Amino acid sequence: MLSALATAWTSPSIDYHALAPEIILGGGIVLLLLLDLFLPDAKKWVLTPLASFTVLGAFIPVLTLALSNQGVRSLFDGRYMVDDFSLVMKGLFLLAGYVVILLTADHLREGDYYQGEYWFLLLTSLLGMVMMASSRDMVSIFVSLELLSIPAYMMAAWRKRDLRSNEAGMKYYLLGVFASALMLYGMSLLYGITGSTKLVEIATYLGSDLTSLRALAVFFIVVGFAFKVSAVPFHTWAPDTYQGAPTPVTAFLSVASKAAGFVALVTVVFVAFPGSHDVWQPVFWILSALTMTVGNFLALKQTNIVRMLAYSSIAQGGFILMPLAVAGVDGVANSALRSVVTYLLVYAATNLGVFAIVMVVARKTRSGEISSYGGLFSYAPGIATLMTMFMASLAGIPPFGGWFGKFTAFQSLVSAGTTWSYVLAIIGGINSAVAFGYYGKILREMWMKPVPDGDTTPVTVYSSLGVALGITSISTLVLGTFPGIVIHFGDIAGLTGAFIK
Amino acid sequence: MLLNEFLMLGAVLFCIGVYGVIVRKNAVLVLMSIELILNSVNINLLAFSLRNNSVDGHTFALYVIAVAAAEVGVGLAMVLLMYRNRRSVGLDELSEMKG
Amino acid sequence: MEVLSDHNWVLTVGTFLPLVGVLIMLFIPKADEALSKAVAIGTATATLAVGVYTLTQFNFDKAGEMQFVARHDWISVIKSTYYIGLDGISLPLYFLSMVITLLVMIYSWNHVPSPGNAKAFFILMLVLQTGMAGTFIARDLVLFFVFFELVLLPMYFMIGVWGGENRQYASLKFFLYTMFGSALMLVAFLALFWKTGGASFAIPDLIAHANAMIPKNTQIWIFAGMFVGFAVKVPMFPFHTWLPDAHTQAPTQGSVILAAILLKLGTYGFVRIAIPILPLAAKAWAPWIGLLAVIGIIYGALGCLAQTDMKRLIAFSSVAHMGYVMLGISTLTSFGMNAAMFGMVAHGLITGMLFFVAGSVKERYHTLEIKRLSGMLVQMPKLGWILGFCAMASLGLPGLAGFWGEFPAIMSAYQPAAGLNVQVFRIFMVIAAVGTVLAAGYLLWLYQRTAFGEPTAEFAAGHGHDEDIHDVNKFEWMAWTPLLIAIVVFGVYPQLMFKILDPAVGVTLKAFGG
Amino acid sequence: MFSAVTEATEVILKSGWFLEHAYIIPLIPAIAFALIIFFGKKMPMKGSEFGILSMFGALAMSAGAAYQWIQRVNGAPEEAYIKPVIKTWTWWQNNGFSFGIGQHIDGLSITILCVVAFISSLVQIYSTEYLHGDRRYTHFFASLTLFSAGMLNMVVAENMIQLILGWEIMGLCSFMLIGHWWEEGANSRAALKAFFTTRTGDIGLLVGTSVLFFSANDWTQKNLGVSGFSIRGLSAWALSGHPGHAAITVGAVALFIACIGKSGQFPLHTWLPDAMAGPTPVSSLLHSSTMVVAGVFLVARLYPVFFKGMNIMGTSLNFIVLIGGITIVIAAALAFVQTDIKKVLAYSTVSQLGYMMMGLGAGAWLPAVFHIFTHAFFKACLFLGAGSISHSASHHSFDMKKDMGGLRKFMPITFATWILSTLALCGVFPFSGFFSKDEIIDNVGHNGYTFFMIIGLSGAFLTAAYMTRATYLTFFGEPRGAAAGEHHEEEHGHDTPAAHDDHGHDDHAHDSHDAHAHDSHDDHGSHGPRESGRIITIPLIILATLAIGSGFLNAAPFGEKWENFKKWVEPRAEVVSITGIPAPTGGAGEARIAEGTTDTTVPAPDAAVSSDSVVPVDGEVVSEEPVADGEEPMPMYDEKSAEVVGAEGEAMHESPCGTETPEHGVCYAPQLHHAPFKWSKAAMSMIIVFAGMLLSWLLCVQLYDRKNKKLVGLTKRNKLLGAGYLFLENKYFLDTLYEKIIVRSIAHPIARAAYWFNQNVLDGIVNGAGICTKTVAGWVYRNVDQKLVDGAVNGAGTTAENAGGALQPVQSGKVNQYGALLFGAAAIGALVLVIINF
Repeated sequence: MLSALATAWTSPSIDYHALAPEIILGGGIVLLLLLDLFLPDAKKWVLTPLASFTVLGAFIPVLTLALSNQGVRSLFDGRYMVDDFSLVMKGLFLLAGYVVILLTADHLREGDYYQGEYWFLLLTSLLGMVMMASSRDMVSIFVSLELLSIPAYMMAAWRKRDLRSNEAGMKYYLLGVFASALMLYGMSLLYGITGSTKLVEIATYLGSDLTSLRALAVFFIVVGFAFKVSAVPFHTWAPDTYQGAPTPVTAFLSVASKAAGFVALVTVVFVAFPGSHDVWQPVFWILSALTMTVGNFLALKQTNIVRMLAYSSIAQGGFILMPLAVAGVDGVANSALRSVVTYLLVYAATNLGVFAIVMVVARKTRSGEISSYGGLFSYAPGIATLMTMFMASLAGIPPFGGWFGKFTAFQSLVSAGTTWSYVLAIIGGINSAVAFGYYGKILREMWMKPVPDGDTTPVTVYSSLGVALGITSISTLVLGTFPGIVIHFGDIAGLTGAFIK
Repeated sequence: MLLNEFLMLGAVLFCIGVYGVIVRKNAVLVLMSIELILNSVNINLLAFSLRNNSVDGHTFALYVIAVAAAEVGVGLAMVLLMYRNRRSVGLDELSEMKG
Repeated sequence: MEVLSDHNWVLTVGTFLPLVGVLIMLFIPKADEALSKAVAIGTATATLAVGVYTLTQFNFDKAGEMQFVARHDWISVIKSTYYIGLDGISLPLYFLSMVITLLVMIYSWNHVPSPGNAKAFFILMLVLQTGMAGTFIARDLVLFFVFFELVLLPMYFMIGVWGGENRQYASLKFFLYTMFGSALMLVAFLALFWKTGGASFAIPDLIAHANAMIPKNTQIWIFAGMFVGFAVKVPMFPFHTWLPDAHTQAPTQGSVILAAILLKLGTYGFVRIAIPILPLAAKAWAPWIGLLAVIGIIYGALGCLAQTDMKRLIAFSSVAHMGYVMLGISTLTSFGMNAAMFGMVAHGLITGMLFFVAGSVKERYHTLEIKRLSGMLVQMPKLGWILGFCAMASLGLPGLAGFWGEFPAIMSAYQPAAGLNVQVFRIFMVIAAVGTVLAAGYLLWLYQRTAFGEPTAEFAAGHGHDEDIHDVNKFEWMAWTPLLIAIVVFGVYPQLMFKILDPAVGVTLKAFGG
Repeated sequence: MFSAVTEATEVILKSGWFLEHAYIIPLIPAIAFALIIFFGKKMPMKGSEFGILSMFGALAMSAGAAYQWIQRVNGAPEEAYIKPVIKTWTWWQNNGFSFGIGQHIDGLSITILCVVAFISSLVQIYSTEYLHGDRRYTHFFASLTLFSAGMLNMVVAENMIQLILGWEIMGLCSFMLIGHWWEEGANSRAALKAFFTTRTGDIGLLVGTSVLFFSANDWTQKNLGVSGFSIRGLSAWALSGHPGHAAITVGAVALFIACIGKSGQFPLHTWLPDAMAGPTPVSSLLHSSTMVVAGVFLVARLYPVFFKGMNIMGTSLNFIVLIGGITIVIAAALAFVQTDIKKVLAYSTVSQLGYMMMGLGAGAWLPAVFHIFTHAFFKACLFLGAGSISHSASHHSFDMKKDMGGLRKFMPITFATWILSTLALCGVFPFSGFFSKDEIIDNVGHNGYTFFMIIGLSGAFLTAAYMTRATYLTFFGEPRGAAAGEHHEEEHGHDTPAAHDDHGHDDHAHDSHDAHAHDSHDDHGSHGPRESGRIITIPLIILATLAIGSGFLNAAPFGEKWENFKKWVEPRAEVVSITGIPAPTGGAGEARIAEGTTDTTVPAPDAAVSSDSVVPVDGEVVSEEPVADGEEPMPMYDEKSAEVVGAEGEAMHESPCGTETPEHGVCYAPQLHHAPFKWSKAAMSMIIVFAGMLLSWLLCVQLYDRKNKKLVGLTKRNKLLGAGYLFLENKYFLDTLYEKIIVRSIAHPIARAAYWFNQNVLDGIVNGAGICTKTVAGWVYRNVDQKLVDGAVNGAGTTAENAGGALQPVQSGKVNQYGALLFGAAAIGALVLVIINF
């Protein structure tokens, strides 16, 4: 029987242009490994530029693909799509990756890091994400998910001698694997029900009638990704991991890997489960409400900046989830998708900027406590102003990017016009105000408090960090003042195969 | 064919695995429990694949096995790292960061 | 979109010019305070010049229509446009914001509150200016929202960094209150947007369609959302508790701007957005707004009487005065609305002035404890008389600006718009009239105890305060004279403002047949 | 013979520059005020010259206007309605209507204009001497001038808003002038009290104006083309029969409350005596002759409104006459127990104002207004006399018992003038008071208010009595205290407030660097009493002369041709035809109104155009010309007005005005009746007056001169009298009521309570959520307190934070628990779904 199927098999024709980003990344990864093996330590610095050029190199085909007017490229009989959505997300991943590289460059130079391996893992994880953006099949989704996760586990535990780093890695690893195991179980059930791993087929088979088994399968899969996006109550790993992991890695996790999680979530929900919105709408409603509320409340209590940012990013995840809670309502799906993409772009820019500043400040104060930001404005006004900008953006205060992300989220939420959507909107509104409680805490430290240790030597910003700050701050500002640009991406990000009602 | 029995087996394995993950304090044991879950997944996949008479299940299972191997590799590495730093593999000790 | 004037650039320039100044200032070394002050004041002056030009170009006979209208794509996907315009309602406030900013800056030339850092201080004021001016010209809800929120951070820092002992609490309180309000406001805006078919955020379009397309109950809910947003800003009882703290803690400049302009954002929101777009809801809400307004009047006055701190007293008086404004608005008649608009400007001038004086008193005596102050007229006659003048203006003495906001507002309550409960509003009218007596009470009481009599022992001549206690200096004169003149001019010839307000208000209230 | 209607078209009333430009009168002092404020200090005479010149200017113009008005009246046929000279410019607009500011000049305003301008001039001259060397000399003149501006503006006011403007400015000035020597707590308190009391009354002004405006505006706009603020409009409307009973009554009552406050009527009279804390010129100008009659003026000005609203002459009792009556008696009684000469005069003023009110309330419009006129002169004279005494004789004390007595020898002029004015005040024939006050009493009786006539008579008795007492104490008997030349500093410390305060100012003159002040005060002290300087005595003489002469302007006893005041001032109750009545809904009529009256009702857009367009005098024609196009007058009006011609003083005039609704026109004044003068009545009142004087004189002699044992200290011995004395001494305990009870309760407990409510309850609501959570778990306390102290978050923030604290345990750091949570949540969710979809 299998042999019969085997004979029917013919090798697929491969669109190399479409795969170019992945291929370039892969090539870069291999090159890195080899060089790392053969280069003398004195020359290891070459690896950093190599890594960054790989990422930028991979970005080029993304552009060319975006510009090529040959619409959607479908590979492997539709299990791997290169459409606008995936391109936008790939661009996001690659840029985020590039910024993370910028953040790390100096960090590596100082800490006892194994550059080669580090870059290798980072790029691998990126590769996983880039693939995730295009995967339209449970198997490829699963594989790319693991491909982006497993390196992340190791990066989280990168500081070998540091107990916290170990702990971070261990927790992330165990829970991550556990979650993906649950998800796999769900997938297996789903495969059993539908007899296919291809999302589009699953959608057609599932239709809109639900049995408890189907609901179970759908739910387990959603849980798996909910873990990735650290939605409450599947968030528990995030704070500990973020706090323990090296700051650049945290930045990477909190932006790129969270984004990847959302990409997968959106893909699965929109492509595979459009009919079963009776299952996932309430789930997302509860998840998003819980996530932003709990995230905010816990963030209010934090004294460690990175941990606070961890909770903040959890809360932000809640906002991103909001529109999904109504995505099943007629005519909302489109704006929901748009708002998710928009929010992710804005959030990525802002959050990376925040981490860049955290690193800058931490290098001077050698402390991760919020109190160490005391009087920052008095001796580093520039940094303080940028931080203020990022905080305002996270809090959603015009004219910095964040407000627009929230705005779109609210907009698509309210467009549903159901009671539940209004309730969620109001919860979101209140939360966005509460959030200022902790963002404001940092502002207060920087502007209104005295310098704790009285050391007011100006802060030095390394070139690469400066570039990172430049990119992030400018994009944050532009996104806030001329959101037209970003929402443009969000708008063209048509998700092929997505069953948009 | 014995689809239901296979599924039962899968379910049982799954539960055992989950139970292990939740109660075991020893990192290695937790790893093994997770392996159990993955294997329950594999059993499901294969069973369904036979029932659906398509190779997808098999392929999927193969991927799962491969990935599981990679995961275990990383996992054990971390456990070693942890053992080297703490001279123990008790998960309870991993609670420096909380709240 | 009809273009009444080909000077569409005027408003845009007038609004964003301050930001240009900010950009320049960013490159000025922090040490060179004089230069940054100069640049900032220069910018403000230039802005004001643009404002004056706008004034000259404004077609006063068509004050009811939008002028200098400009509409460009901004965020096409969410149907939001960069849509600005100026009419008789916006003009006074728009212009006032420019004037106040400049005056405050002049005042700050030698009054930069501790901990100094003039550069940052002036930059914040410029940013504020943009936010305030923008709010008054925005014709698009999203644009309005952006400007409305834009003023938050600068004011937050002004209070929080340059404020008094309790500044951090006050600033955060101010911020959170407003955030809550504006969050609900945003939801209301979006609901409005979708309920009108998701076609446009432009206020005129919404005015055209909303009332027809939205059933009354929905309107009431949407209005509720806006109400919270605006009422917090006004502030209306019981959302006012942030105001005394904010005012008391804020530096003089902050208080002035807060009182003169920021509070108006709320009332302006009612007049410009909430009421014309949702007439049915407005009618349903009017009695309650009126009730809260009169409560605010009496309540604020009582609050004043209980104060021991001069600045806090003035802050509470704002609650009372904005009560009159809201009472006028709640009548939904053009009579009351005109009064309210006039009252906004008058209150801006007068209370702004009062806060200036309070700041200078604080600077000289290092305290605002009413019972420690006495005989100000003996030591600083000019300052004392100015205080008296402002007190008189503030208690609504005819011939000074305050009267024209207060008296017609009270009158208007006698005959609210058709469909409102007349009896209720007449009761409101009487209560409000009683409020004027209380106002006279606390202001004169304040004046008698601070200005009259002999200086208290600790400040009497030769007790070490002599060098601090000097009469009005030249920067103060420069900053105050325009306000004082304006108070008199508008008081003596109110037609100056009513002439442009009245037609615009008439247009705004079309839905109410008047 | 002619109907009012046809006349209206034929009569071309005379007018003239002064009448046309009467609105300039208030402007003169207003400008002078500005000049004084800005340049006063630099001027040789410290700014007083501006004030005096401006008052002369105002006086001249008023005189001119008066002359031209008289021409206008004389030029018009007897029963023609004399149109006031009205002008208006757009002042403000609202709701599409534009409201004017301008002038409304008729007999009444002319009268008051003259009085105010005249007295102000005299008082200002007087003050140059009286306040010589005062540390705030310039301020004083500034305020005085501003006051005149306010008062004159109120008098010429064309509409209520303009009137309110003047009204409040006067209040402000009275505040500043009473508190002129504010270094003394007592003065500033008195100032505050005055302003606050009048302001309380002003609630009525606000409410009343609003009520009347909204009730009248439509009618006036339609029929007269003027706003509902306009005095002319309101008068016509009140008599048109259109106003609903409730509206006009409420409006009238509300307005009258304001008058009570301003004119110191019972029960709001208490501020007036305290107001004597101000310098004496102020007392004589503001608080006796001019400002305090503002209330009376308002009633007289809007008489139709009160006439209808209070149903004057309709019933035997109404609010106004009642208040007036009460005021007469209680104030007079109070005057007996005063030792401060100024307070005696103050209470006498209150009581005289009571007469005016009572007169108005009883339909005796003309006598009341005439009393305003005469009273101004002799009362001002009395006050200035008192001032002269304190200035030159009693070393700045006003205490009759301590520092005066036997002064007639030292200051003959002051004495003479004082006596003359006193006789006038008591209403002795042929002094001016007789012709006004007696007329009031007479007419009150004639109009059927017999009871109040009796009150009036007893008032006259009391007046005579207390004035005699004051005169005796001041000028007769032995010199005492300062009058005897003793220079006792210490006693001034605890003097009556006025003396106290004057002395306060004296002290300041001392430490002020003005050497002149220093000397001047000392030599008063050192050489005993002597006559004041010319600058003080001349005004006294002038006023005294008027106290005698002014009465003859309207000397009823000598027959019709002496009643000039009546002829010139009293508005004639004639029906004036206008369009739109009785059918105001005609397009044509409206159109005419519209085009004819662009001056007063402009549609908003044209406001600019018409804002400076002046109403032509015969803009009136607008309202009357329609007669030209037909609309035959009802013949019956002919006879009616025919009777008017033949009507002697007591003729029962049958014009419909005030009695019934005019059908083909409007009335601007109600029809009033005049009591025929009878010597018998006059004689009776004379007897009463003399009786009062005699009795009082004897008492005084017994008490103060002979020190008669039986009488001295009678009040101490006799319980009843003692109680009465105490009662009077404490001014009926009204102040206690106001200050101790009402004010205290508002200012202190209630305000505190409200503030407490604010701080704890409302603020609490914000923090409340947090607080309730706090009580739940003890451990939260620390956090909340810390955070609150730290100010990290408040209210909702606090709650949120506590919730966060509550959640923290979940984040235990234990991997297994995380796993459990993860799977637990998943399992629960799965379970729910399974059950739902089963």
